[in-house]
Amino acid sequence: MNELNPLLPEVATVVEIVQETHNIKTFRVKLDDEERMKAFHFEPGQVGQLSLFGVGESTFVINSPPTRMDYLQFSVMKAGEVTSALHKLNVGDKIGVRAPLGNFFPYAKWKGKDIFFIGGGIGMAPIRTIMLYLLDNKKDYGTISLLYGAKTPEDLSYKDDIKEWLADPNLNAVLTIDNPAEGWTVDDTHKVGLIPNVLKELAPRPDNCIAVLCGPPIMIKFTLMALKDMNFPDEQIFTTLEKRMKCGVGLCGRCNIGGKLVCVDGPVFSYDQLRELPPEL
Amino acid sequence: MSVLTGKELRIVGFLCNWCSYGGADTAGVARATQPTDLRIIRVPCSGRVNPLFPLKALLSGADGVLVSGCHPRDCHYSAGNFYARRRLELLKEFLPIIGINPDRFEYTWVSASEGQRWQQVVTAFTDRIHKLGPAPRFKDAEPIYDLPGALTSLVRPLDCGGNPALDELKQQIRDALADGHLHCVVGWQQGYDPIHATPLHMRKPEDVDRLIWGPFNIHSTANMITQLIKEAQDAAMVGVKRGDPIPPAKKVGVVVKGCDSKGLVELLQEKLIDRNAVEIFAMGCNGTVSTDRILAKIGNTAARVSAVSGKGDTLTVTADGTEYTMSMNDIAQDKCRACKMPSAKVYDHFAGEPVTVAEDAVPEPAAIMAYLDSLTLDQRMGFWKGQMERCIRCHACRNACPMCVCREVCVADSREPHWVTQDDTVTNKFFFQLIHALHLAGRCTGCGECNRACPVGIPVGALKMQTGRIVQRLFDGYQPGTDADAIPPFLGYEVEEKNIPEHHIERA
Amino acid sequence: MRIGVFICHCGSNIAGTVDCAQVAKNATAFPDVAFATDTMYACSEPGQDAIVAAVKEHHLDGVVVASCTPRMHEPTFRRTVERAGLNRYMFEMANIREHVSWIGKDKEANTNKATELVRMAVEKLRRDAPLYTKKFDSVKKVLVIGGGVAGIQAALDCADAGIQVVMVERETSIGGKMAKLDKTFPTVDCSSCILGPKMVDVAQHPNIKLLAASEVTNVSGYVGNFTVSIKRRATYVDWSKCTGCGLCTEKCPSKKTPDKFNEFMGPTTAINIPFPQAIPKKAAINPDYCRKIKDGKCGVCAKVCPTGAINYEMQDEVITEQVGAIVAASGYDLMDWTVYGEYGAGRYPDVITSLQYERLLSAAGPTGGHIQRPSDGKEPKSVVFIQCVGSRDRSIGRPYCSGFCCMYTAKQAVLTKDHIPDSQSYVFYMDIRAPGKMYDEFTRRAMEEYGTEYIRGRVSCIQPNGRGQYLVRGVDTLMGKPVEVLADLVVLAVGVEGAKGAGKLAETLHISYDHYGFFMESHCKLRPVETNTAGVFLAGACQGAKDIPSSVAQGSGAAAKVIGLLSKPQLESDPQISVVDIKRCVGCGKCVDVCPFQAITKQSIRGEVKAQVIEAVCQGCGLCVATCPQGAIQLSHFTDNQILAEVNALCQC
Amino acid sequence: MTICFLATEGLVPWLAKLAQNYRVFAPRREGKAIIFRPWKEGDKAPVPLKATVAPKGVMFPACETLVSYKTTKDPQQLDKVSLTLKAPVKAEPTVLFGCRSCDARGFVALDKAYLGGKFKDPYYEARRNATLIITHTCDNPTPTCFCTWVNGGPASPEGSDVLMTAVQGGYVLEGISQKGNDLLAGSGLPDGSDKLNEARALRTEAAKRVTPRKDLSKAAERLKARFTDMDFWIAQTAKCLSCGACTFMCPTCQCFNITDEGDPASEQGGQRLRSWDYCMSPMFTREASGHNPRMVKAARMRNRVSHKYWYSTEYSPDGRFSCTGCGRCIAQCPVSLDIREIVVKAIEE
Repeated sequence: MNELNPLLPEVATVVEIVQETHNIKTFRVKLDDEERMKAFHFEPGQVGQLSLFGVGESTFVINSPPTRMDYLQFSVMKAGEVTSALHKLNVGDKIGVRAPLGNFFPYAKWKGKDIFFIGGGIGMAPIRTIMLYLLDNKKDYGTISLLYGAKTPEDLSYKDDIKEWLADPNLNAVLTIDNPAEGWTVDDTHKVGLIPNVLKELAPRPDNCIAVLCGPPIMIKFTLMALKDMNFPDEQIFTTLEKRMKCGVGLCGRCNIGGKLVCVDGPVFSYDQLRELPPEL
Repeated sequence: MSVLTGKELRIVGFLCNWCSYGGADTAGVARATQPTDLRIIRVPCSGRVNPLFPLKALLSGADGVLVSGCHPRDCHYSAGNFYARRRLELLKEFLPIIGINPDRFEYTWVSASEGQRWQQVVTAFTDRIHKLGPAPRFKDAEPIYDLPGALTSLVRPLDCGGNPALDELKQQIRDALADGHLHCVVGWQQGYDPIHATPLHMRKPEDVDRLIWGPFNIHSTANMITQLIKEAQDAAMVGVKRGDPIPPAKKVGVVVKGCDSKGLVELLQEKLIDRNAVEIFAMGCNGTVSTDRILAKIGNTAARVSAVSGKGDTLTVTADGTEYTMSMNDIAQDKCRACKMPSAKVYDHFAGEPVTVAEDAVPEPAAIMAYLDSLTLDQRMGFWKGQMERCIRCHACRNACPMCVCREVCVADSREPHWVTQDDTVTNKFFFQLIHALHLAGRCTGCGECNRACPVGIPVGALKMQTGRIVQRLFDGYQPGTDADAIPPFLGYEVEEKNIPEHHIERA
Repeated sequence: MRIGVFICHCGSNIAGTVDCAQVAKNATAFPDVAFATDTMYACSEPGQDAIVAAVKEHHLDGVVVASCTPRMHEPTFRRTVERAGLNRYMFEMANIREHVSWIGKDKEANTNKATELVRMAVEKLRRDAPLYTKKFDSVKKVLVIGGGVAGIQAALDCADAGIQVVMVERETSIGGKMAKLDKTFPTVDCSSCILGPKMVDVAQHPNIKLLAASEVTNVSGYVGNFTVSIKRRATYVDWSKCTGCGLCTEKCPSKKTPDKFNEFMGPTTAINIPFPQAIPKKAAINPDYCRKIKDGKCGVCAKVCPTGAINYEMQDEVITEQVGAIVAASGYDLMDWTVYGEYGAGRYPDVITSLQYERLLSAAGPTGGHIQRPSDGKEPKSVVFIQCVGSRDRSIGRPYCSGFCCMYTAKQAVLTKDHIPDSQSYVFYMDIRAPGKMYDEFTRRAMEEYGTEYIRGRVSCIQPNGRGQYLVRGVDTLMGKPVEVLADLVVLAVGVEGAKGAGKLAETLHISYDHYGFFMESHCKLRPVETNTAGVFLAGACQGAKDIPSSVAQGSGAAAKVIGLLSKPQLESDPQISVVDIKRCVGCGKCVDVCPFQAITKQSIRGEVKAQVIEAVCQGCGLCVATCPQGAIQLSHFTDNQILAEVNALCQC
Repeated sequence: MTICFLATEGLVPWLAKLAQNYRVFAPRREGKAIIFRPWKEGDKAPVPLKATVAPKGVMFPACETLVSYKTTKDPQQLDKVSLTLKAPVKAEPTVLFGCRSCDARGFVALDKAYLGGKFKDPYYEARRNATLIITHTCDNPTPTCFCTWVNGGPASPEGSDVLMTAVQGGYVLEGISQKGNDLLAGSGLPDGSDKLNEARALRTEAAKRVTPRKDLSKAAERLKARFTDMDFWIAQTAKCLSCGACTFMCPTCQCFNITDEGDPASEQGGQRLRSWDYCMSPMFTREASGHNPRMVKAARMRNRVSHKYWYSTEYSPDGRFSCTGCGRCIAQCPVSLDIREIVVKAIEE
């Protein structure tokens, strides 16, 4: 971040683009100022604002972990004007970056606990950063599990990563898709079914376990219900919120839920924090 | 890009692909020498030319704009140029009110075979623009901040006494509400002091007690109607599952003055509301007031009004312990001074006797129009610049407009299309007002709510009045909102337009 | 984006008055332009190859070509960029020839203007999106409007190729002007002998449906799928019963009916068959002169008709046909020559038109092939032909040459001598235009073998001399002295114009026409039978004055185009059509109200009314876009933002 | 505290003197409106009335450039593009003259929003630091005024650098802040201490004319309880037009939009603009997906009212309302919607 002016982006260059799914692309970017890139520090869960000048700015989680700093990685799902324009970028193009912004996963408090990650669709992006970070610090944590679901096999992002994750002895990764599909053989790590149902099947134990879930609102809603059915306490459930944001630094006033501003007080909230907020998601 | 200094002026042409663009090609093939100023934008049809394009060009530095299409009856798309003719004529006649010389805008018809004529058109138009010289720029105009204070005479006597039929009206509404077929009924109640009324949404019979009728019922109830119908539909959908039959929504009741009913009729004309979705409660209107004029009479904008009473033409206001009497002649709203339709013609219930105005009564032109007409073109540009400087873009004018149904998809907030930017230059702010005015051309019922809603008192309604004058002249006195079966003029055409002459530029 | 800009010299056509290299250099500064160059002929094979190569080398994703009018080469370059692997709609053109280099000589101004036009094209291209065509079925049927020789040729060629043909003829018989001619130049062979068999072929061809006494009243739809309304005039004779025996015409008492076929050179009967070789050979009643229809008293024809075909109650009938293509072959008419007061303005009975003279020459004509003066029936000994009456005459607003008058006048002079060996013909002419095969030789024969006296000069007046003859005064410009000729008969070579009602027909077909009623072809040289309306083609003199060989050639040309079009299994739709943004649409239906093609309907999406474009029906006029207040409907490739970008490229103060 | 006396006829010369070193904003009449405009020597004396629009635009303009951006191509290698960003954070010395106490207190609320959080707004901060506020204490509270309900008053010194009170023959000027005292000390104006009592008496008189105070101390608590009472909010909001008049008039409304206007590749480049936005607009929270947490206007009104009388009390260390009771949102509302009525009803009903 520019210390003097939090609204002034830093110039960055797109160094690599990965087409993840038909509507998701991953951008790897580097700040042009090498010194600043070297000094860049962030925590898992923090977000950045990407600027495409002439079009606008939009918020994305930094989904590369702080332990791997060759570049900053953002995954972008095509939805509105900015994301559509981002999808037209080429390697070498210039963009603006304001990062890191927002709060982060309280991983220090999770030490010694089992962690169960649940990612749905583009919600895998915030999971990726914290999960890789914890895997890089595996000694501090108990069992780390991942349930990652998407509509179809084609809608799963991070396909190269997935291979590694399935092979990683430190991670219990399970993938699921909504409906049976050709070439998708159901086994211990490949399931068919909606995330809440598969979750119930996997039945993680709530004691000493942190559940981290990210995904579309409808998935969050039903997965929360499933977790509550499994007796996960509110304070052990974490999620990230998305709101329409503009400034990203707590000034412009639109991402509030009650007196909290998602851009600075979030995006990471525990479920007990959420329940304190007015019901206005 | 800039024009070739000293040699050229900025002239933009919009040419239909099939006729005029071809005509320009034919001229080129014939090596028909033409001035070099013109830059041609190719469009499929003159009907594609939203009048806002030429207007945008003229506001952004064009010295002249020329639109050319196929001859009437010879449109590649049958009727595009018929629509274009009405819209472009509107634009041409609209321009003077904002201080743009209408000679800077022209439209004509040139076929693909008329290369020679195209040469003549371009030569004559370029010559005309060079004679006019570089166009004055809006941003350079000398601002005028003053507003005319003149009052026009009343077209009929106004009255601020109570309406004896109010009890009848209330009973009609109570009965209808008790019957249960209404979502709610919109009317007026007293606001935070006796000279400020505020809209009232009656949902239960006892709410009707608060209903008032009189000179303070200034708000248009037509404005609320589309949203309330939506609300009623949403209410009916509560608990309905996907695939279930959609239950009928309750009707929305609305209490109307004559002017409010025009808004409803225009909405009916444009099929924006369904007649069966509304229940109209009408009563004759004896005129409403301008609270600003009352406060001016008292001489203190901070006056605390404790009571008002009206009798005949005289209003007595008690403010800060003093009684002030004033005549409706001095305090009536401008629109009421010229109103010829004090009673709704389309209604379900009418309380009391309709108020009428003599058929042959001729209202005086609005003071603002007479004032603008008295200014030079440069002064008019300066006037709008001065007024628009204080616009804060709150869009109260738009949201108060009964005909503005785009709401959250208004082009003011859109980037696709990107007609207006968020930049608050006076030109940009003004352009939004021009869009509003042209969107209301042939639709504006003259309710004046845009003027009244403007918190900083910009007379934006004058822009719509200008379109109203043009529409009346072009379409034989057409008045929007008076005939639910009439086609709004810019959604229709005549093959022979009796009041729109053909423009022969080349003979100029 | 990465845009490539190509500035075409067009040899010296553009480069002569535009500094193309400078324009290319200027273009490098424009947004997203990654490559810019000038090129000698962009449309040539090496020119196109260079574009393809540049797209690949510079990874371009959009191309601007500044050259001639897009109406000429836009399709060419769209194919070029497609060959380079781009979507063909990622292309824009700047017209720097017809709109710049050809209309002014100021190189500085032209270069600046060309630069700006390129700038506009770049700005528009930056907002282009790839578009994809859709395929649709077409009706394998063609409508031919007009049964003259051009229409006949087009109809026969199409029918022979297996395409169904509907031929609509306004008169009660096909044949057109050619059927009225006695002989044809330069071979002086009999007109009806060569046309007649073709007319019979039309009548007998199983693929041709002939609708005579009919007119096209409405055309809707689009290429491949036109819906045509045809009004069949009441002829008061049931043609399914009429055998063409002619009994009715013999007995008809109303014998003073004007004879249109014979150019009003003699009367006919109220019920008649226009000429012996008529196709269809059916009788028709002229209701304005029929005593039964006018006064209710008569009914002779009904009595004598052996098949009971007469029906005085017959009404006009409207027929609807679905066709995939249309050939307009509506031909020509003579201009109204009575504007010439000096020629008597029509008051002198023995001053006639060349077409009337043809009827006098014709053995099937009102005089049985004997040349007789209309005034007194006498054989004329001195015949004066005046050329260019209503042609090449700016003073009455007719600047063009009617093309074939020189030739038929020579023919008529020859025939006059044949008919009346002791006659003398005089021809007043401006220039002799005889550029066809054997044409000049023919005019020479008229002069040399037949002793026709050719006088180069205009006739200033024709005056009756009071003794049944006319004093024709003119100037012999070769001799430089006034000339007077005493004439028994004066024949005017009246200039031609589009057929009566051609303008209305053009409007019905949505094609362009000029002041003179001639239809506008798509390109004067390269697309002479196409119009700018896809699926509508031109044949014969409706496009401009043409003699018989040219009309026949164009009839075949139009037929070739129709066959080419309808032989494709499916047609491709133009994807430059309107698209609704349902997020912005409020369902007000204004677009539905104004659409000239009923191409927009309302649909309900989750209980909300939204507009919906019927893709195959939308023609891309953009009227809806200009109507939608919130800009929720946009025309692909002509979006508001694209036109605004062009405006902004020009106007930024 | 420096106290000076400024004679009525001395006002314009004094402003002229100020205008030599500062941009001076003062209210003037335009049509029916009173608007803060740059005051130049030669202009008439400012209008001594509450302006139609709060003067927050002096610190927080209706539209300003946050970042100018422009790309430049390397002429030798057209696809090599560099991007230049410029952020014009600068402020000229400014005097805001003739605002009301409610206006000056508005800046205290804006300070909380823009300068009190994790990130500071440098644009606002620069202008705030460069601006001196001379407040004209209120002598004619209007029927819509309710400054006393929200812990202010017609002569509240909060947020002001100098308080100016009209007395017989002129004005009493009181230095409130260091900046204000310094200005007065260097002004060369005569001492006005002797008129201070007269000024105070007039202020007390003015305070009495404010609409009688209602107790809003339970507002936050009651609004919290009301949050899910949708019927209440629908009934209160029915007449609202969802326009931005109330928020744009408001001295404390802070919300803004950020939009890029202009093409970075064009000759003139483009600007990232910050412009006033209003929470009553349905666009305000609509997400790209179409999801909108505050789709209905009742939810938007609930947010606006709650923000002013509940949320702000949570994020302000002193628990203050984000409302100064200026009453513009009532007086200028096209449908005369009365926010006081909503809050009072929320508390009382």
